[in-house]
Formats: sequence, structure tokens, C-alpha cells
Amino acid sequence: MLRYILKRLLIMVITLWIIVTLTFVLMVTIPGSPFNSEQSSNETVQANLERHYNLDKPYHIQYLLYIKSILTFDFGPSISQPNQGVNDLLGRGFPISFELGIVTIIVAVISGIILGILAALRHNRIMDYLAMGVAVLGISIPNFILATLLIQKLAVDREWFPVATWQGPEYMVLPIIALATGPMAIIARLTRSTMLDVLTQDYIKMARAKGLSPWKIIFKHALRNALMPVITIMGTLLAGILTGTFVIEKIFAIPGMGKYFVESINHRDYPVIMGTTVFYSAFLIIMLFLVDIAYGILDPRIKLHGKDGD
Amino acid sequence: MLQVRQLKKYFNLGKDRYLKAVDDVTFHVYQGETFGLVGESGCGKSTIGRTIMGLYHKTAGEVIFNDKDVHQLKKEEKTSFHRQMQMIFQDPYASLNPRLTVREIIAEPMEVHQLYRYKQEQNDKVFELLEEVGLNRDHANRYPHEFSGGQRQRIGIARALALDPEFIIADEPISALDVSVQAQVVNLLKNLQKEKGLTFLFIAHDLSMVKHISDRIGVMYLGNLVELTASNALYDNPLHPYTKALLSAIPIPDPDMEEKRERIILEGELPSPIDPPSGCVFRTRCPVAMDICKIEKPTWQEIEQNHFVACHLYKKQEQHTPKVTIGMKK
Amino acid sequence: MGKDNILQVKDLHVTFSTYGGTVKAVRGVHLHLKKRETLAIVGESGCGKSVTSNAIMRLIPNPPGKITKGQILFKGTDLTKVSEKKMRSIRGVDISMIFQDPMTALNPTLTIGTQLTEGLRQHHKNISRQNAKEKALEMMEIVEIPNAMERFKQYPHQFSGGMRQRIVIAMALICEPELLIADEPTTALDVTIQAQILELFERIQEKTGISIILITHDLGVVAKIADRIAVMYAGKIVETGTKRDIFYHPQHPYTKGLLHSVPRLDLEGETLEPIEGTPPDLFSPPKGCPFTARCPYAMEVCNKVFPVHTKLTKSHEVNCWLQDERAKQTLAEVAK
Amino acid sequence: MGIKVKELKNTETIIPSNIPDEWFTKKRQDKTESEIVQRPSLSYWQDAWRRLLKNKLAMLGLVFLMLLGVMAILGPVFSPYEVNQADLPNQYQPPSKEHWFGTDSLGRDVFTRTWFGARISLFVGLMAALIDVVIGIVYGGISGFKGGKTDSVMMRIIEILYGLPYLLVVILLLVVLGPSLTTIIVALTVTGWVGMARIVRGQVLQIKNFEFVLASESYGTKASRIIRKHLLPNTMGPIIVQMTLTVPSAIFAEAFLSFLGLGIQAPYASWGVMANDSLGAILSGHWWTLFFPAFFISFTMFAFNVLGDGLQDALDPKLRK
Amino acid sequence: ADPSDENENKGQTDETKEQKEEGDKAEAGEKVLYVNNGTEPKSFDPSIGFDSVSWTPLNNLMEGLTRLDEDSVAQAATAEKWDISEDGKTYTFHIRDDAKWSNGDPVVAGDFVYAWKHMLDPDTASEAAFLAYFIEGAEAYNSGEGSRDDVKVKAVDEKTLEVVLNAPTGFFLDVLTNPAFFPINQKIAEENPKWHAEADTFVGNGPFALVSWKHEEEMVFIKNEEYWDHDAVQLDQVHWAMVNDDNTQYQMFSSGDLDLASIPAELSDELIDGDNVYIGEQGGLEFYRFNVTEEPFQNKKIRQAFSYAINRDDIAEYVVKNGVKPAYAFVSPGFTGPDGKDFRDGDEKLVSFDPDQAKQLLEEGMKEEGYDELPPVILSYNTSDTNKAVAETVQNMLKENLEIEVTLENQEWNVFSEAQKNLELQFSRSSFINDYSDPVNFLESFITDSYMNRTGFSNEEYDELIEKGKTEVDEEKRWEYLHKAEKLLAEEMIAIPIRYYNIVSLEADGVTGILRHPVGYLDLKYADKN
Ligand SMILES: Nc1ncnc2c1ncn2[C@@H]1O[C@H](COP(=O)(O)OP(=O)(O)OP(=O)(O)O)[C@@H](O)[C@H]1O
Ligand SMILES: Nc1ncnc2c1ncn2[C@@H]1O[C@H](COP(=O)(O)OP(=O)(O)OP(=O)(O)O)[C@@H](O)[C@H]1O
Ligand SMILES: [Mg+2]
Ligand SMILES: [Mg+2]
Repeated sequence: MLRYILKRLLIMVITLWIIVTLTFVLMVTIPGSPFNSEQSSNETVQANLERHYNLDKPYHIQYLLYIKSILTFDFGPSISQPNQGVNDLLGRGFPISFELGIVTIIVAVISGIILGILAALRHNRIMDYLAMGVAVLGISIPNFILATLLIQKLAVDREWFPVATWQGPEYMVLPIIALATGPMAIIARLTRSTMLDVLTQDYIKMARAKGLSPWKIIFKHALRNALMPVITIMGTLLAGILTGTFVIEKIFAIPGMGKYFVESINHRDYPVIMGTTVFYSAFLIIMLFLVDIAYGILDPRIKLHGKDGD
Repeated sequence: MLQVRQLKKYFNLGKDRYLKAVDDVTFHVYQGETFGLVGESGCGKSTIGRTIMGLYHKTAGEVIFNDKDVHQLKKEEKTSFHRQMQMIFQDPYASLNPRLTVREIIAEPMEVHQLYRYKQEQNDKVFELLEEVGLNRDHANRYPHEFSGGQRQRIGIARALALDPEFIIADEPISALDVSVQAQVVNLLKNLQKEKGLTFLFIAHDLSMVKHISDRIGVMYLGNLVELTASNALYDNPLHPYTKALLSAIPIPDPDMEEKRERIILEGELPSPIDPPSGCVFRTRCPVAMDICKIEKPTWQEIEQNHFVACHLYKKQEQHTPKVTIGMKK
Repeated sequence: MGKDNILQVKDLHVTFSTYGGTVKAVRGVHLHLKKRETLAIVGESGCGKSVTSNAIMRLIPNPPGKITKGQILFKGTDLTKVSEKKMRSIRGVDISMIFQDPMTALNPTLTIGTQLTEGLRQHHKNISRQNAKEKALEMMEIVEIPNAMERFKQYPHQFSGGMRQRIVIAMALICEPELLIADEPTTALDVTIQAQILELFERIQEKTGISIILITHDLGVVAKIADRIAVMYAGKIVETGTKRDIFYHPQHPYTKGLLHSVPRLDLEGETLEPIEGTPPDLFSPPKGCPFTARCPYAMEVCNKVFPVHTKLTKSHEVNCWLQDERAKQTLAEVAK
Repeated sequence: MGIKVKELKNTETIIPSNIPDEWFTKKRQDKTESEIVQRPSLSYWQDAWRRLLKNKLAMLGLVFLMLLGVMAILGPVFSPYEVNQADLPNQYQPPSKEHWFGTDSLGRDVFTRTWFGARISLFVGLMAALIDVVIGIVYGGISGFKGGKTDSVMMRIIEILYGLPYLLVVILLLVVLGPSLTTIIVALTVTGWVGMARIVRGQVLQIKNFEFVLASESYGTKASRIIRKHLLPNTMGPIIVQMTLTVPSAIFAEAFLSFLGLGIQAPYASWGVMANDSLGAILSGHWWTLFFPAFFISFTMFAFNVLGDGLQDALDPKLRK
Repeated sequence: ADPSDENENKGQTDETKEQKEEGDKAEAGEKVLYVNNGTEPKSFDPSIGFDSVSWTPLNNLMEGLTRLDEDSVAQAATAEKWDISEDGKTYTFHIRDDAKWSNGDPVVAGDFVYAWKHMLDPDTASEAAFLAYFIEGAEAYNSGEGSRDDVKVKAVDEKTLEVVLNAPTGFFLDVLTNPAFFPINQKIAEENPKWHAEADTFVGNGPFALVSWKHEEEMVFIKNEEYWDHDAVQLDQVHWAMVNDDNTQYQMFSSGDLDLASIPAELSDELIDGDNVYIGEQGGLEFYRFNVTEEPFQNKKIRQAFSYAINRDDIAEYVVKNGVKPAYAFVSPGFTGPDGKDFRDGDEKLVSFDPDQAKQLLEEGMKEEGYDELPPVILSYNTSDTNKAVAETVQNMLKENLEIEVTLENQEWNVFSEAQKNLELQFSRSSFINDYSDPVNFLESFITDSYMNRTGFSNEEYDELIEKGKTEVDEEKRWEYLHKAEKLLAEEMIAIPIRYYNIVSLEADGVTGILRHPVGYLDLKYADKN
């Protein structure tokens, strides 16, 4: 097990290194510089700026500097907000995005699973169609439309919730609804199909033959097995939500990190690009790893080996 | 015709873990005979069959077919080898591609070997084969799922016959079929053998069926061949304790016989081929295990004419078979 | 028959509606079973054995399945009529079931212990965790699982096939039911393991006096442990009788065919006489005797009318037109 | 034969003595009769199609999509307006006889633009899905078929692709390829194929161990033929299902790119762009500018999804009997 | 550090936090204004925060030597008064005695010297540095060629600051209102170079003090009691939200969460005529550049034809809306000349909409160049909804009036501006917002080799006019030169003016006294809310 984890860690590091290198190449290939503001400017000023941020150095030096910054976990100051280190930005934004993401995932998972179970238990009946209708609707409405609509209808017209910003639990409701509908729908559909599959298994029949109550059968026997595929997509889903919050965070003025994924690139804020990329990829890879571990915990059959046997 | 010498096939499970699916197996198959291979599930029967076909790379040993080592064939030799040796698979549901018509399935080997220049010829051959296995030409354009298990297995047989092989490995061709259909297929195979002078390696776990069809039988246990002899001799005079237990465990469809029968119930479960017991692999369940069984692997020896066994109970020096009373239960 | 029957099935019909049409899986099954008796249902794949047994447990998935007709009397109560709740209290307590494949009948994500005790805890609300565990350990001992204490905490994948099947048996027996339905309990097992399990069945029945319905297509198994046999074909029972009736005096051509198509280890050089052809499609089963198309004795009438029920002896019953006097001639003809 | 058929309809009423003696003569054994295959001869696809036809919701989706296709082609023809014909003083006209879906912020006819948008959205969606399928099949096919080391490395590459900042890649593409429809499709497929590749890989990993593949190998079939004839046709079901889900998600992704300003070039607009441009309608009450494109996006998603579900059921071999 | 010390600190911060929270809530009767800054300010280091999101809050937290009054004229602020030398090159500022930092320190001349040299230090890499190039020695120091000491800014004494300029610069006092010229508390800054990064350490000298700054979330200003003119300040608190979505900030305004908001374009028709709408001028122009090095725009007549084909009224009224004014010249209204009249007065229209003229000119131009068909034209703009709408409209107008099919191409800002700088774009959208309040600020963009030129245009006469327009001491003459230069630009038609920028804002009922300037930044000093 330990060996396995170490091996996975090594692979992760290599993967990360490749990602970082490719990102650097991408960064220096695309045109533009962090100092292209619409304000007037001149060459001297530009030269000073470039020198200040080491951008006048040859690429290999810049690359090494980035690698160094990654190894020391200090990405230096942001260019577009020079007061603040990249670490500060991420350190501040991440907990918020993470909170938003986690609650969203929890809401999405719980509601998605409930919908999925309802649909599976009432396969091909009204409830099934209803639940899947909700799910498809959830996938169908672009979340930026949903967000604006929710604000207008529930916050402006009705004043049930605050419009925007991030000051307490009641501020979370609308963004979470807007953010969770999509994943909820995906999870609902996934749960339904695996649930349908699991329900035909012999061990479910066996459980029924034991006279267990349907409630027990679903939650003790079926759900756990039906959850596997949900777990599988959880890693990417969470990572997706983390980046996907850009739009929602903008609309709701939530000070999360979602915007850095987009704005750092729009501003060519190189340190932030590097920081977010490393952070995000590491997060993603760790998530995928955790999914594997979760798998091992949920499904005792899966043993974690150094190598996937074939 | 076919010689298998000290064949080993280990599957690498990553790092230093090996699964010894076939461990040191030696036997011959003569021209025109049916050689039966029995043993419980997972003992390595299919692996032997597949290694002989060259579908798996061997770990050690040799497979000599018509004086050539199957695993060291040159490219052109390979083609002719494929034409001489064919395989029928266990599961008639899984071994036919559901997206191809019966014609395409049967014609595929011919196409691969480019036997016929014209479609017409090829079709004629397909029809001929279909009729040979008791189907008719109307079936050619249908899909496998439209057939019953027995019919599907006939299609599999037709495919195996498409290249006019001399030697056919039948890997549990009937175990997935209904009892009433099993006999149909077995009879068909027997007839084909008679007509075409085929040689069979017949793999099954159902000893009664194997005995019915085979001239000689090899009994396998956990990757090892433990006994090999003519099928009657095996039933009349089983030597290896495992063979004895196996024979007694097979229920006979005759209530009176069943009641009279004394049976040896083996204790315990099949060990895992990943770390098989030391010495004799059967010793963990053997009712007459001795100390030596733990230490030494019994050698494969011919005790009587054409009767091979691997067991410490039988030593070559003592020509007579010792009367061993195997502890019987109930 | 009367009151000593623990179970009586009368004219059971089960259908499944599928994309392809309605499958008439069981088309009028009559069965009865006494206390301490082992009834074997034999027949080939798809003839409705499992559906029948599931119907007794009321475990037919609905949709697509439905019991369209008939009665299932268990100790006098008609199981087709009782509420789902009542049925739940019968399942596992009065009637238990074992499935064919021990690999799939156990939930891979729960420990053996949990799965063993949950039935007990469901039906005896006031049983303590400790008591349930003790009971389970006791059961594990009965089915000969060594190291029960340790095994209790393990997961199914850590067990071998034979042990799993024994666990499934223990699970079925833990609430001490009066009727056990075993649906091909040994088909997935090796012969030597199968022998162990069959042995176990016999011992348990001796000890507890449980009634068993054993479903199988292996005549050897039947010969070993059944008291009575019901031969099923295309959704109908075509012949029933004691073990000896069926093996030594088979009346129905299908039963005969079945016996002839299995090779016997103890006989030499016999030729197999397979039943030619395949069973009929249950989407549109033939009106008459379903075996007609494969029957060497087939007569006009077989095609048109389902044979009447003929009682040959107290225990031996058959549905075949050959029993009709007017068929004598045909019999003779074929005999030639 | 004086017996009335009626009498024999109901078995229960039959008294054996009623049956004429002639019926008890041996019937000629017709061998073919017993061999008859009862099922009508249908290929896998016919069978699946038949089952799909029975799924009302999926059919609804299919019909809607076909209608959409027709309207995308013919819609603009029906309209007297050109797509980009602005009429500034006439902006924000609600739906009327002249403008069925009203006019937008530049006074352009929303009806015409909606169907033009359909062309672009559907084209982008279908092309992206198609390319995903091609790359996904090749990549997933190789990864799954080769297995072992190759597979692990190829899967790591996918992880790397996931980790790269997508926007950077898209911007680079835009710079290299210039802004165009092609660029957008390329941008959508850069990572889009990954899902498909994973599915194909999973399928191939599973199917390559099926006995029919082994059977084919046993007579010396070459790898390329095995992939072509055996592996791919059998992965088609999940691939098609995935495809039906890729189309709407590509339409969505395009909308997202538009949201970031990387989408389709003005004055042409996809549904995504139209919806995004008129987000303010929620506030202003010019609902028609947002409603029509949003409605069609949603409905297309819906249609593809239910069709995908239907296909999943129809193509699932487990449900076959 | 001493652990007990730390604990103490903690206690303190906790306390201040509590206070702040109380402050956040705002007691009854307190005047609290809720405004939106859009995003997090880039920096509150006056040298670095060179963008509008920094300027707006900075302008209320700090104060330079001068401050714009209601009429947008630079008035004495931190400087009580100043003397200008005869030659117009030396300015001597006298700083108020009661000018204090929010921590109570007096504001001294050295703070200005420190701040300005800090801005000019090449290592600071200030984007604003070029604004200070009027000062002698500044450019040299900033470009690394001169020394810090040669920058002619000096503290004569505690309260007297002397600045020497390269040339007489009539608008220097206006330039000084830019936050880049705000002072920095030298003592604080030397102790803690990151003094400007957090509310706890920030020290300002403006009408308001920063009490809380939740990055990316919210800033709270309270009235600065140390401010020399604190009696003029009416508001008790200002809350700055950071909402970057146009619709959302309007929705917040509707629900009462904001007192000021901009008008989403779609709502303009509905709202623009309302009572609580402020519309004012802003020094800035949206225009379309020609690349005169690329066909067909090497031809003047073709360029003119394009300009004549564009109906700016329609663009302003129907596309951009929000009361913006169509631009018929380059320099926006809002610059008052020596005669007290606006630069635009009497000289409103240098270009016009005339389809017939346009057609004719196109024909002539094409003949001159020998075109049978006009080479393909690509109109580029950087991604934004409004830019797109305008570009689409321009495209439509060119098609309607000249029958030219122009292709549109939008690009991500960075790619776009890089390409524009490198003269890779043929016909591209541009905008200009004045950095300081003088027409020359815009006009000098088009001199040969200017960093801002981006058209390939080079004209000796024009360069000369601009040079004179910058250094001429006689203001009237200077303006004449500038008018000439502008006419020349229009005649050459190097860029098509489209519309002037304006400032539009919704103000909640009861909000008064907010100052907005054509060039300059939101000033809440006199703002009030009832
Ligand atoms: N490709 C493979 N990789 C790893 N292990 C394998 C592979 N194929 C077979 N084995 C293992 O080798 C052993 C022998 O398998 P084999 O299929 O030969 O058994 P068998 O005797 O044919 O059994 P059955 O009667 O169930 O078909 C088993 O333990 C099996 O798990
Ligand atoms: N859920 C279902 N949906 C549709 N048809 C079904 C279903 N379950 C069973 N059937 C059909 O009912 C018939 C009888 O099936 P059953 O499982 O009882 O056969 P069996 O005798 O148990 O066969 P086997 O020996 O293969 O287990 C079959 O034709 C089968 O196709
Ligand atoms: Mg096998
Ligand atoms: Mg069954």
C-alpha cells in the first residue's frame, strides 16, 4: 500500500512537471504581455516593467525561475495585483471556491442520488420520467442564464435571497442552485442507470429473499454499489466545478479563485497562470488518486497494487 | 502428432507475483484419437489449450506439433499451422461476434487465409459446412443471437472446420449447453471425427462426458497433470487420490447407484495457483497425504503401460501397486 | 394430498412483457411439497424453473413480470394474495432461497457478518447485535466454515466459491425456515465442492426437517438427494413422481430423452441419444404439448391439445397423450 | 374432420373422449420444424431500431431534432429578412406578424437569426462530436488494445491534457489558426475527445478478452482486422450514445467560449452567442431575444439526451433476449 | 519575536476586528454610501495603481497637491498655494500646515519627493512614470540613464516643494491630480514596504480612511478625521463592493444594495431619462484606426470614404445608448481653453456622415489606386459586447452605403493589442481615455514613432504642431496649434472617430454631491446621502 502510494506520488510529480513545462511553453508562445493596458504608455515604462518581472530574461532562465518558485511553493507576486503574492490570491480564493464547490457537490450528490433512486425504483413510470425530466432540464439550461434568472426572480423581484456578494450562508443559496443543477443532473442520470443495473443483481434478490425492507435494500445493498460510478466522476466533477465557477463567481461577485483561471490568462499574469495551473493540476491529480482510494474503501474487492493487473 | 513437453505457463501479476496456471505438463496426443483433459475450474485446462494454439506465450517447455515447435514457427509455417489446428470455444454465446452474420463468421478464417478467390466458392464452402454441422443454408444470413445455444455451438464448430484442420482443440464446447443439447453436439463431434479422421483435444470438467468421448484422459489439478491413461482404465483403476475423489464425487443419474455408492468427500477448498502448496499440489486436500508430499514434488511416471501418474504413493521401483486404502467418508 | 402439504402451487401462470412481446414463462404449474421432503424440479434452461421459484417467493420483478393466475398455498395461506409487508415477514423466516451463483449472490461491499445477521435482525427486532453474531457464528459452524470468528469480518471476495455458497446457505437457514428453495445451488461449483455442498444439504435436512425445493438440470444431483422429481418443459410440469418413478419408469418422452442424453460414468460404450431440436419460443408457445416438435412419438393431437393430466400411481403423474389408450398403436409403431 | 375448431380453443373444456381417434396417429416427424428459428430475422441494428421506435420519449427527441435540422436549412429561406440585416430604429420589437420572434438589439430579425444560429450550433456540435469520435476511437482503441505500459502512458497523457490550462490552449489555437469556425471546432475537440477515448478504451479492454476475439486470433487474424471487424463494431453502442451526449455538450462549450469572447465571429451567431448577448433581457423584459435561442439550446439538449438514453436502452445487449 | 508580544497583537487585531464589524454594520443615522468598484484595485501604492479601479478609491483615500473642483479645475488641496516661475518651468508648492496623514503625521514636502522618485525609480516599474516626464531629469532616471538625485524635485523645507519642468507645461497642475502624484508617508513606507497592501497598515491623507479591506470582496472607508478639510466631508462611511457583472450590479442597485450603478445597455431606453441618472462628459474617444501601411488604406480618399459612410448618430442612439455623444472630431468635449470656452466649441464637426460623398470618394480613391475591386477588409476589435455591436453596425453601414463587405474579427485583448502595436491589423477598433486634462494627451498619440500611434501614420507637419502644442507658453497659441493638428488628423483621416465617452450613473434617491470629471476620478468628498 505504502509502496503503491509512493509510486503514485512519483508519477504525479512527473505528470505535474510535464504539465508545468507545457504550460510554460504555451505561455511564452502566445502573443501578448501582462502590460498591455489600454492606458497610454511608452517603451521605457514597458522595459522597466519587463525587467521588474524578469520577463527580459532568456526563456530558459525564466523557466528555471518558475520551476524554482514551484519547488519553494512561492510563486511570487501577481503581476496584475502586485500587492499580493500568488499564494495570497490562491490562499484566499481557494477556501471560498472550495467551500462553494464542496457544498455544491454535496447538494448535487444528494439531490442527484435521490432523483436517480426515485427514477430507478419507478423505472418507466411517471416518477422516472419526472425525475429524468428534471435532470435533463438541469443539463439543458446554461448556468449563466439560470444564475441571472434566479437573481432576478428570487432576489430582485421577490427579495427572498440577497442578490450577490459573499457574506453568509444565505448568500450561498442562489449560486449553489445555479452551480449544482448541472452536476445534479449528471449524477441523477448516472445513479439511475447504475441503480437499474444493480437492482437486477442476484445479491439484491438475495436481500429481498431475506425479507429485508425495501428501504434497507436500497441504502444498504444497492446504493453503495451504485455509488461507484458516481465516485469515479467525482474527482473530475469537483475539479470541473472549481474552474467552472468562473462564470458563477463573476455573476454573484464571489471572491473565489475561479476567476483566476480565466483572468490570469486574459491578463497574461504569468505567475498566477503558473500558480493556478500547478495548483489545479495537483488538485485534480490528487482528486483522481483519492477517487482510487475511495474506490478501495467502498469496494473491498479492489486492492491497490503497484500495477493494474490485466 | 502433438507432443507437449514440460509445458509451463505463468501469468505475471506484476512485480514478482506469478500465477502458475500450467506447471510442468507433459503429454502426447496421437493421430486420430480423442484426448480428454479434465479437471476442476481454474486448474489450467484452457490455458494449456490456448498455449498449444499459440494464443499465449509459453513460459517454458515445448509444444511440438507435426514435428515443429509451435512457438517458434516462421511466418509461412504459421499460416499452415493455423490451417492444421483449430479451436472450438467454451461459450457459444461469447465466442461468436454478435455483429457478424453466420456467413461472415464462418468465412472469416477463409478470408484471413485467402483460400478462395471468388465469393461464390467461399459461399459454397460456407453452405457445405453449415450442412455438415446440421444447419442449413438459410441460416447463413442470420445473426448469432437468433440461434439457440446448441445451434450457436454448431456454428462455432463450422468455423473451426472451415480451414479443414487435422487437429481440433475443443475447449469445453458443451459446458454452457443444456443437457439435452450437449448430447447433440457430442454426437456431431464424434461423427465428424469418424468422417474426417480428426484428432481432438477435448477439454471439459464433466468427467462423464469426457469419458464418453475420449480414448485417453488426462486429469489435471492446479496446473499439474496428475494422471493420464486410457479412459476405461481411468475409471476402472484410478490411481491418484484426486482422480479417485473426482470419480466418486460425480453424481450418477441413477438413484440406486447413487445410494450404493461410497464417496470420497474432499475436505477443504482449492488452493490458489498464485501460491500453490509446496511439494505435491494436492496434498492439502489429499486424504492420504504423507510427509514426503510436503517436501517433494512427485514425478510424472508411467506406472503401467500407458498409465501415467504423479503421486508419491506409487514408486517406480515397486512394480506392484501398493494396496492403499483411502480413508472413506460415510 | 391434503394438509400435510407445506406448499401447494396450483395452476401458476407468470408472464413477462418485453420489447419482443409477452413471454409466457410459466403456464400452469402444479406442485406440492410435504414436510421434510425434497422436491427436485428439472428441466432445461429457460423452461421456467427459476421463475416458478421466484414466484413462490413473490420475487418476480414487476414490471415486466406478473403472476397472472394461480394460487400458491403456503401452509394454507395464498401467497399471491398477501400484502407485500406480510410477504416480507414470510421471506427469510418461513421460506428461504438460495441462488445459483455464489459469486453474485453476495454483496461484494458488505462483510459476511453483516450479510449473515441482517436477516435475523430484520425479523427479530429485539435481538441484540451480540446474539445475532453468536447465532451467525453457530450457523457458520454448521455449514463448516473454519475460523468463523475471523471470517465473520471478511468480505465475500476473500472466500472461495464453495465457502461462499456455504455462506449463502447459512444465510438462508439462519432464521430457521420451514421451506428452502435452492435454485441451482451447485451449478457454479466444481464437482468435488458440489459433493461437499450436497452432503451438507442432506445433513441439514436430517437435522432440521426442512422441506427443500431443489432446482437443477443435473440429473446426477437429483438422483442423489431428491425424494420426488418434477420435470418441467416450456413453462409446464410434464411429469412428476418419486425419484424411482422418474429414473426407472419415465413416461414422458421428454423425461426419457433427458435420461438418454446424459452419459453415465458407470456404463460403457453406450451411445447417447440426444433430443433433437430446441425448446419452443415462449413468446408464442404451441397450443398443444410443447414437446411435440421434438418428440419422436408426436401425434396429431399433441400439436393441437395439451395432454390431459394422468395419474399413474399415487405418486406418479404425467401429461402426455401417449397415456391415452388410443395412442397404443403409435407406441407400438415407434417401438418397431 | 367434423370437429369444430371452437371446441378446441379452450383446453380446460376438452374431454379426451371428444378428440377424434385419427389424431392419435403418429405424425410425420418434420425435422426442419424442430429446427426452426422462431425469432424473426433481424440484424442487431434492426433490432435496436425496433426497440428505439417503441421508446416514445426518444422518438420525440429524434423527431424534434429532425425538425430542427429541416428548419436550420429552410428556416432562413422562409424569412424575408437577411441574417445580418440591421434596422436600428426598429430594435427590440416584440414578436409580431412581421417578426415572428421579434427583433434584437440591432433590429435584426430573431427568427432568421435563430435558424442561422441553429446551423452554426448544430454544425459545431455535430462536427465536434464527429471529430471526438474519430480521435477517441483511434486513441482509446490503441490504448485499450495494446494495454499494459502503452495504456498507462496514454492514460497519463490524458491526465496531462486535463491539467493544462484550457484557455491558454484555446488562445494559442486562435492565434495560430486565426478566428474561424474551424478553430472553434478544433478548440472544442482539443480535450473533448478524452471522454470518448476513455469509453472506447474501457470497451476495448473488455471486449478484447471476449472469446470471439480469441477465436479470431486462433486462426491467425491480424490485429488490424481484429480491431476493425471485431472490436469496433462491438463498441459502437456506447460510442453512439456518447456521441449523442457530445453534441449538446459541444453546443454548450461553444456558448461558454463565446461567454469568454472566443466563440463564433460576428455578425454570425450561434445560439450560445445569441443567448449570451441577450442575457440582459432577463432584466429588461425583451424576453424574446433570450427566450428563443435559450429555448432551442435547452430543447436540443433535451432531445439529444432523451435520444441518447433511448439509444442506451436500445443498444444495451443486456436487455436483449 | 516575543510570544507575549504576539498575543498582545492578536488581542489588538481582534479588537479592531470587532470595531470594524461594528463599523461595517453602520449605526442608525450614519450616512453610508454603497458603491461598486467592479474589481479589486490593482494596488494602493499610488505609483503602481495605475488603473481606474485603483484611481477611484485612491482619489478618496489620498490627496495630491491639487484636486479638481466642481468645474473640474485643479484647485489647491494638500498644497495651500504655489508659485510659478517666470519661464513657467519652476513650480514651488506650499503645503498646508494642517495637512495630516490618517495616522496623525503631518504631510511634508519630503513625502512628495519620496513618492515621485519612487514612481520614477526604474525598479518600481511604475506604469505611470511617463506622466512625470515633464519634470526635468525624470525620463533619464526612469530609463536608467540618469541618477535619482538629478530628478528636479526637492523639498525646500518641511512644507515647501520645488519642481522644475523640462518646458513650460500649462496643464501641469491638472496632471498633478492624477493619483500617481499623491504623496507617500515616507516613514511608514520605509518601515514597511508593503504598507499599502492591507487596511491595517494603509495610511492616507484624503477625505476618507480605509478601515477594512477584504480583498476581492469589499472595502470600507470611514470619514478621515485627520483630513484638513474634514468638515466638508458629509458621509460617515463608504462601502465598496466588487461586483464585476453588469447585470448583477444593476440588480443590486434595484434591490437597494448599491447606491450607484451603471446602466446595462439593454435597459438604457428605459432608464436613461429617469430622474436619478447622472450623465456627464468623459475625456475619451472610441475610434477606428486605419493601418496606412496596408492596402487599401494607404489611400486617403478611401479612408475618407469610410468615414463618410458611418452614421455616428445612429451608433450613439441605438447601439451604444446611455446618452453617449457621436464623435465628429477627435478631442472630446470637456477641455476648457484659455478663453474659458470648451475646446470643441465652434469646432464641432471635422467629419460627417454623407453617403453620397462617401461613394464618390471611394470611386476616386479606387481609381487613384487602380482598383477594380476593393481589397478585402477585415475589421478587428477586442472582445466585448459593445465593441461587437458597434462593429456589426459599422459593418452594416459600410455595406449599405459603400457596398463593401467587411469581415469582422474579434480577438482576445492581449492578442489584439499586440497585433495592433505590430501594425498587423488593417482596420481596428481603439479607444482612448485621457490621462490628464489636455487635448494634447490624445493628439500626441499620432506623432511619428509614438508608442500609441499604431497606424503607420507619419507626418512632419503634424509632429511639429504637436511639439509646439506641448511647449508653447502662450496658451492661446498653443490651443491654436492643437486645433490645427486635429484638423490635419481629420483631413488625413488616420482614424475614424465614432463616439465620445461619457459618464452615466444611476444614483439612488437622496444621493448628492458626487463629483465626476471629464478627466479625473469619482470624488466623494462632498457626497451626501439623505
Ligand atoms: N490471461 C490471464 N491472466 C492471468 N491469469 C489467467 C489468465 N488466464 C487464465 N488465468 C488463470 O490461470 C488459471 C488457469 O485458468 P484456465 O482458464 O486455464 O482454467 P480452466 O481449467 O480452463 O478453468 P475453467 O474450467 O474455469 O475454464 C486460473 O487461475 C486463471 O485465473
Ligand atoms: N425479467 C425477465 N424478463 C423477461 N423474461 C424473463 C425474465 N425472467 C425470466 N424470463 C423468461 O422466462 C423464461 C423462464 O426463465 P427461467 O429463468 O425461469 O428459466 P430457468 O428454467 O430457470 O433456466 P436456467 O436453467 O437457465 O436458469 C425464459 O424464457 C426467460 O427468458
Ligand atoms: Mg477454461
Ligand atoms: Mg434459472
